[in-house]
Amino acid sequence: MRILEGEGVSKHFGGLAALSNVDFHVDAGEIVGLIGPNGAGKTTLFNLVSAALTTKQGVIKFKGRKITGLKPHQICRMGLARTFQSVKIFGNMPALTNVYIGSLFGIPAGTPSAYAAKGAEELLEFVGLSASKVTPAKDLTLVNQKRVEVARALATKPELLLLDELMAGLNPTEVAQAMELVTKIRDRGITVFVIEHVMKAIMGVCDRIIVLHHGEKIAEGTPQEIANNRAVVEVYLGE
Amino acid sequence: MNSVASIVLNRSFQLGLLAVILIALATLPLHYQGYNIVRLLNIFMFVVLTVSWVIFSGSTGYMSLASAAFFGVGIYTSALLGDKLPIAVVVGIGALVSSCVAFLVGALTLRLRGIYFAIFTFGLVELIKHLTLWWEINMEDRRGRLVVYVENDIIFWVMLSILVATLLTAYFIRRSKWGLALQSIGENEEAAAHMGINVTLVKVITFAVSALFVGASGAIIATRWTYIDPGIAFNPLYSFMPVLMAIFGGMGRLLGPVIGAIAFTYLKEELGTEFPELYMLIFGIILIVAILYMPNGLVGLIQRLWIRGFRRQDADT
Amino acid sequence: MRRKLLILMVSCTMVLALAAPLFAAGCDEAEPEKEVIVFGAARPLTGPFAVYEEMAFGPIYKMWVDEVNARGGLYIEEYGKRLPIELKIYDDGSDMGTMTSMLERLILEDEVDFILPPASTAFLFAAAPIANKHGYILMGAEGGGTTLTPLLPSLPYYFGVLNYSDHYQMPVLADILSDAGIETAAIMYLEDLHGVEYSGVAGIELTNAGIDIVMTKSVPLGVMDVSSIINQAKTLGAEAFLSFCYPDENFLAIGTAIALDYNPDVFLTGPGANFAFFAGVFGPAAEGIMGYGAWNTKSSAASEDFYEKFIALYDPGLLDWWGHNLYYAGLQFFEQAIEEAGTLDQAVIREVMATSTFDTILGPTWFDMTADGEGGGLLAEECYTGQVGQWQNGVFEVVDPGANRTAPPVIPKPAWPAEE
Amino acid sequence: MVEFLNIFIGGLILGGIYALIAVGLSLQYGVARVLNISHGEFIMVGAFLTWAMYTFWGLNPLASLAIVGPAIFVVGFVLHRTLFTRLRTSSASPAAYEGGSLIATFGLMFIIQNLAIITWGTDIEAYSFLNTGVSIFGARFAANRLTMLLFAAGICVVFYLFLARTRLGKAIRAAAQDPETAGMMGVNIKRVLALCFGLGALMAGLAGSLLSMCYPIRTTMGLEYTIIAIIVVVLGGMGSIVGSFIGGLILGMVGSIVLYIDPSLSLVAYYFIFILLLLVRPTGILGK
Repeated sequence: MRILEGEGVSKHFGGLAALSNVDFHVDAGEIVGLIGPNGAGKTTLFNLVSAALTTKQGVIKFKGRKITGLKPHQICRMGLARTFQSVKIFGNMPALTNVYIGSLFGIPAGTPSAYAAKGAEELLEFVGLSASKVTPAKDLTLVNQKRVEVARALATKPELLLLDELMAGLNPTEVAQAMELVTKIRDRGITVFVIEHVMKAIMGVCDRIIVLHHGEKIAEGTPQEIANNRAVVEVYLGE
Repeated sequence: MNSVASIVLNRSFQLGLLAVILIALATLPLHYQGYNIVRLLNIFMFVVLTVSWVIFSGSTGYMSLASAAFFGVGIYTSALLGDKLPIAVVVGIGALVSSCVAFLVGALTLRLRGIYFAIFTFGLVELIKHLTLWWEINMEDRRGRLVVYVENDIIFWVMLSILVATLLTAYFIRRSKWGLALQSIGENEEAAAHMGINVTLVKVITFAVSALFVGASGAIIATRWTYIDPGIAFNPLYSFMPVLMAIFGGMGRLLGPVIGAIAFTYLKEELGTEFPELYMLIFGIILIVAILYMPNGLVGLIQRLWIRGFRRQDADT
Repeated sequence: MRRKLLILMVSCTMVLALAAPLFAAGCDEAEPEKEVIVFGAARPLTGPFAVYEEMAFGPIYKMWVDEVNARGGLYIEEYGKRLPIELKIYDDGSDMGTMTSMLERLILEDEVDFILPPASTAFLFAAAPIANKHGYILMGAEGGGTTLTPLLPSLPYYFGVLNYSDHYQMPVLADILSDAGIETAAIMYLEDLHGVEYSGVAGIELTNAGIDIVMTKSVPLGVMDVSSIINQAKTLGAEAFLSFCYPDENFLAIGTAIALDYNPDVFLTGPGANFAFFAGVFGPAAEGIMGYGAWNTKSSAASEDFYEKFIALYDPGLLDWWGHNLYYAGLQFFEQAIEEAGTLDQAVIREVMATSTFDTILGPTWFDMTADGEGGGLLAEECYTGQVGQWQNGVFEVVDPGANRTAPPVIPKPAWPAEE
Repeated sequence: MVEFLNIFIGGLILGGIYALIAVGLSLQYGVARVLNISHGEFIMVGAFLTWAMYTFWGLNPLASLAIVGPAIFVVGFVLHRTLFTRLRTSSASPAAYEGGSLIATFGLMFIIQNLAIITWGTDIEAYSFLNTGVSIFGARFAANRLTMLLFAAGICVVFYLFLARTRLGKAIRAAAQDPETAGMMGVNIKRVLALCFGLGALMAGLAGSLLSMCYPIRTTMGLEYTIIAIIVVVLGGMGSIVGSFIGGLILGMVGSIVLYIDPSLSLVAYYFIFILLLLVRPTGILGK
């Protein structure tokens, strides 16, 4: 089943095309990677999917329903959550509250607060942060802030999770933990769409990879196929 | 000490104390007619303005300088309708009209951030002022209006009711899911939107709710001023004062702005009457010293001294 | 826990601090023997209206208090002795809310014996009902106007001193202009109470006198350029240019008229031209400019004395040829009424003021009360020393037709001085 | 033609005044991050110094620029080195500093105004200087206003060249872009910020000097000019010197046109444009 699909998605900033005519899809249960050099339009695509940006060109469908034109909060409540390339946490709130807010607002009917609080604790534990529940989020390390973001996104009970550069700036051990986390998320029945620069990680964890370059899709396939794709290798080596 | 503390901290004791204070205040005009009625109602008014400002701006981080616009709308409602309807109705209408203005303004402008929002709202006050002025002069061939006379004790009771409503609203918003949404918008608006919070709706409605109280207090205080015109009604002073008072008191918790407004109003009046020639100088120095040495406002300072005092006490025992 | 305790203690302290004066006020102390008479006022020491305190009523009431105290004070029969006057002045910061509160504070908390008026017409309007409610006599100083006239019957404690638009400046101006054969006039007015009122009254009075109003333009407070208005008046060839604004705009209008070489036969401005420093600012260009007023040292011997006393105390540039003699006369009247009443009871004094004639620097002075005598009053027309003034050879001459005139009006006014 | 010139040059003059009033504030907010509510007080002090020197010593107002400017610069510089530097280092975040400095400038406004009232009183002062007409292609203008325009333009050009061409100017612009990086690049950030604040005050002082030639002055007039300055700065884009100049000119032109059509609408028009622009282009005409 196609949980997310886009047809002819384009976005211009001023005269510059950040994305031109990109078709893509994500199937339920998959882990799909989105890669490409800096400025390829990866985050733009995520922003369009999550409605942080709007475009009139192209159609994006989530669970078969057209979502272009909806507001971010509506998309979130439909079951599509995301994290951010540069962390956007609620810095002065405790880590737990960050997650709690996700479960409180991210679900259409709303969650009874006691239940939401319990869920939040559980999710913090899931990302390995049960020790820092009351720490203000801004005092956490970058890794842990990213984990808070993941837990917060999970708290909205998504069916599809967009992870934007979860592993950037992490050391090898932390990358391994993050990879494990991504797999664990999928094991909870959540489809994952990731942007990643760490090649080793993305090759290891993804079922399928989409490659963007200068706003256009230049390749798509299994990690194996991508690794052997000439256009992709050129883009990366030619840099 | 401990037993006293436990009594003082007892919740029902606190509620009881609040009730006693409220009853004492509410019955005051029955046996007292002096100037303290006026002094108190001025203080109430500034507490209302400040707390209303904090309800929206304190948590979302959008610094609104529109208070004077909502206040002025209330004042004008009173001037236009004061002699036609009972005063309570007039106050209600003033509140609603202000709230509608805030709703419109909010819907239009809340995408402006930071200093731009502040300056926009400030420009708005001036625009409304000059439009009213232009309207009065060119369409009605007049300037200014006399406002219906109302007894001080009635004004006092109305203002007290507005104050109680404001404080209750602020308190419950702070403790509610809604307050959490506001706070997360202040922390990071984009993330809040992606967490399923309808940020536009939350902001606009809160803005409109906060304007309710400002408009209501404008409508009732206008009756004390007896004569108003656009320059008097839309005085930018009433935009700046709530901000100063909130920062002066400290915005961390609800008590900060309340104490800030009380202390500020009291201080300003006493200095203005004791040292009329020098009070601005003294006041300016107090502001600067406050901002240099009390980064968390008056409440922050008291807290620091308190904790220090406690430590010493602990060390003594 | 500590925090909550703290919050609670702080709030209790504040409540106590607020409550303390209430209880203090509740305890009646034994009335000490009366030693001074306190006059209180909320005046704009700061803010945009502060100029009034410095140049209008401010210097006059201070001067008067010093003079009375030099005589040993006011003799009050009730106490059988002279009581010196003490002033209690609060700053209203030019803010309406502060002014009304300060006024009530003076009356209710400080229990002053008498109040003096706040500055500006709008503030006077607001103060009059408050004073009346508490039964305090309010002698108006800088301000007055048509808006207040219909309220007079309900304000028995109000006594207006200053002359204004239909009381009787504009009718007199219309006479002067029609006598001189002026046929067209252009009006520029400020968008405020003063400007709207004057342009309205002038429109009626001048039209009745057969003068054609060829232009009426309003300007907002803070206008920074009036050349388009001056140019238009010039193009229309208006023989009289009337600027019903405050000094900022009036000075701008004169400067612009000079620069644009618009020299109408009559150039009249509202507040600004009536101050002595005006002649210093504009030098020879002040020649022939008219203003509200008016009095000068030629008006009477008493005026001459008053002038000498004033310049001995203050910068002569601060002198106001419109209101100063009226404010002073008002205070002289008030003083005599209090002594005549022999008590500090305002109701008694009010009756004396409403029914008596006293001698002041204006000569015999009395107030015209509303028809039934139950309302407030305005200074009688016969008491004024003049309604319109004109600068002639450095003197602000009274140019009204009739006995007040100190010099005939110079119409057309001399040309602006040649370029240096 | 004459009417067009009246409106056009009239607009230039007004625009020049507005630009001059605003440039200093733009620098103070754009670089030093202080939204200086006491800006108008510096204008007022400049105006009164010039008036006093003209009235008591007969000093030509244009010559007094050379005294007023440096004197006010020193005040601004010292204020920043003491008060604002301290505030900046003790503030938890840039936003907290902006809020704190706003309050501090409020305090300054009260202090300066009170001191001025003690010194000069609250009455209106004015003097006549170059109050004659000058004819340009048949349209007449006041000589003092044209002089003011010329000086305003000259001062703004010199100021712009200073920022664009000199080493110090480049350091200031670097600090405006990114104070931390500029600090690492060897720019003495404390001194540069203080310099900016001082220069902003200097521009305010000069504006006051020039204004006093054409308008009556009062010690209580400061806030009115601060408000105009804020509008112009926002219109032009915060921190952009050229933007302030353009913002001032636009406001002046609009003002001149509206004054021609219906003077009573001039302020309404200002605020209307201001609000419209903020809605359409919140960062101002030249803002980033």
